[in-house]
Amino acid sequence: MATKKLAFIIRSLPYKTEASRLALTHAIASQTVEIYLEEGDNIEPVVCFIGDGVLNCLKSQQAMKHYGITSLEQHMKNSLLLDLKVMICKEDVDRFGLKEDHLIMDAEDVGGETKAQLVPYSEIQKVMEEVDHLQFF
Amino acid sequence: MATKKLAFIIRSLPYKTEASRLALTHAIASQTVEIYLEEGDNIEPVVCFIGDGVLNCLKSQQAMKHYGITSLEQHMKNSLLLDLKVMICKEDVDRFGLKEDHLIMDAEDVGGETKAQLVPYSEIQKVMEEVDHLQFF
Amino acid sequence: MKLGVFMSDFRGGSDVLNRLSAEKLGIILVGNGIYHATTKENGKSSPLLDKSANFYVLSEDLESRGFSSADVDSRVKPVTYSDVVDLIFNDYEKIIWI
Amino acid sequence: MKLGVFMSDFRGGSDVLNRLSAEKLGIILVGNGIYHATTKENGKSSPLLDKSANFYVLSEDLESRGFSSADVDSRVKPVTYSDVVDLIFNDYEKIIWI
Amino acid sequence: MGKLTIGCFSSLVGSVSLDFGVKLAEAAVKKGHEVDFWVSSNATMLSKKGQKAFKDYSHLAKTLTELFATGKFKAVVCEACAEARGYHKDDTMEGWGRRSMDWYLASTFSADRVLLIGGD
Amino acid sequence: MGKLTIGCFSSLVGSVSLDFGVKLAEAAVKKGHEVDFWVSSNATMLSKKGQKAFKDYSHLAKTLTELFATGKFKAVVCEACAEARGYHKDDTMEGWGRRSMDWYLASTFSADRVLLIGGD
Repeated sequence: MATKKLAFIIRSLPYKTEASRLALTHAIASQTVEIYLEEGDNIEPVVCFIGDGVLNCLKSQQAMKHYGITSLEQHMKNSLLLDLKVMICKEDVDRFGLKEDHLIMDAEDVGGETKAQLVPYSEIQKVMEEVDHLQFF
Repeated sequence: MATKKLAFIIRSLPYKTEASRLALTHAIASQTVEIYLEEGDNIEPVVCFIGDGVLNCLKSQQAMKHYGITSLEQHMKNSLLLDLKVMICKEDVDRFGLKEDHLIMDAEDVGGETKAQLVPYSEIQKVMEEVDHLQFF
Repeated sequence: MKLGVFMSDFRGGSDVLNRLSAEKLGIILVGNGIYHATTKENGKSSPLLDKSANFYVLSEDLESRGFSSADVDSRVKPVTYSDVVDLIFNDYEKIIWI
Repeated sequence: MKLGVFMSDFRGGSDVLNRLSAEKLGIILVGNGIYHATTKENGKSSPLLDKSANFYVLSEDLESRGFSSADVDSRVKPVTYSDVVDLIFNDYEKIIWI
Repeated sequence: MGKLTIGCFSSLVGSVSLDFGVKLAEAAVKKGHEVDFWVSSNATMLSKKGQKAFKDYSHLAKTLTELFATGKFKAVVCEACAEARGYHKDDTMEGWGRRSMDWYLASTFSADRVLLIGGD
Repeated sequence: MGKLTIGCFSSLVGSVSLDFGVKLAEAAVKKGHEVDFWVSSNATMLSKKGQKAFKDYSHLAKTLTELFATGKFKAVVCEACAEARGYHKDDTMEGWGRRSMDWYLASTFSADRVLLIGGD
């Protein structure tokens, strides 16, 4: 009976490569991981956006309209809908002159209750220390 | 009866992506392009290394030994063996503290007679102006 | 020469672009290059926009990333794929991708 | 934490790396990251090497790119794949790729 | 009306650079231009038959089929790049040619404009 | 002896990041460790049957076969990533599994070390 924590740290811009998309889809896959594990064991993902990666969190991404692909916005909302822990680095958001209002902070429109957290980098550093395994995307 | 000039400008580091490798293999393919063209017509490639791209030109690349792949060194030598025009930007070579002695300047060991040219950027700018089509790798 | 440059990157390629000179220069921001048109860092616009050139940005790529024309620096003109085709054939003779 | 970082890039990723802090930090230069160990620009070594960390560079990747141990900055220790396995299991608990 | 040769050299399936190439070709053909389209390296897989549509990947097969139908669009994949990836002739999507790299160079000979889309 | 889980997420065929992953796995297995190897996105094609050896591409099939033979190496490819590229079950190289992404997460549960190789 154990829970292993796994951090998905996203530092890449969206769309050029699949990095941020893969981070979210793999984090979401934690929902079905139990079929491979012993009774009571589990994997708990934490998703953090840092550096240029915070630009994945902008609202109104129209990737489906123009390119027929799920937007990172949709993936973020799915993550929140499934109650994943999502953290966004405040220093980087500030650096880009963005406000909370520009960012995907919840998935209320699809019935989600969990909110993303805008946190100082030091909080994300803490996550990195706490988790069992770290992955940078 | 015409000759079209085509520039292959290499600005990428080797091995991380295939960019510089593809530039050279496509430039070399000019040797057999005539089968697709009218009698007397031809394509003349010019290969130029600028920026980080000059690091493709270092001697003693052991990519075959360690990874089983043809090195960029080998591709450069093949280009010279086939008498392709190859230019290397002097300012960038200087910036990296390299000397002509560090660079692949000829293909004498495989019987080639054509030499690479170490030239100021202004010469490469001239090539860009002269050619019919430009391609950056 | 009349040179059209597709700039597809936000963090790389500026060194190469800065050295290019052309009688007529057009820079078309596409892919992650669009952040040059939309995104300030510490209150400063991308230094790329200080270059003497005509700047364009592909609307589809803007909107995919969550921006609209309203977010675009005044030096940059939003264009569609159809406009880009005209730029290629009518305004520039050589075109490169960075 | 004891953090091992594989640095595979020459031009990107330093911003992320600079912010990392760890009780014990190891930086293993691989792929195009090896240029940090070998290549000066305008006479200056890569600023990456000023970080307080243990530096390693993968010999296979050095040699593939035309360098040898003799070209490596004195702060960096050349290692083989076999050494890297030991670093991973014996010296660092968490390992990331940049 | 002119001829545009587009080379997608190392653009990835899953990046939007390949999409850019196809959409630019589509816009050019719509305006009456002719387009030659060359894919090599990691862009090779664009020409693979039987790609399943997923919402996380752009699915360009339909656009390509429409482009082929116009008669103004030719697309060719690098033979060696395909073979190296274990993708053989039988698996090529209808409409595509398989040639060596000199085909691309020859295409630039008669092109009014050439755009090489490189990058990661 | 420990267990190392390596994920190659978007490493390219033709880059050396994939090679790095395989060579690291090889070195770890040689020292008696156990390795789980997961490929998704553009790394998917590493598991395709019938890749032809060219001197311009590293050919990892032989090393993989040897690794499978040790009994200490498991390799699995992302099913959806493969299907999206038109590469189906019959084309999978011997030894490889095809699973969904939760397999990778489950593998990290019992891993002593996890290395995700991302990048372009």
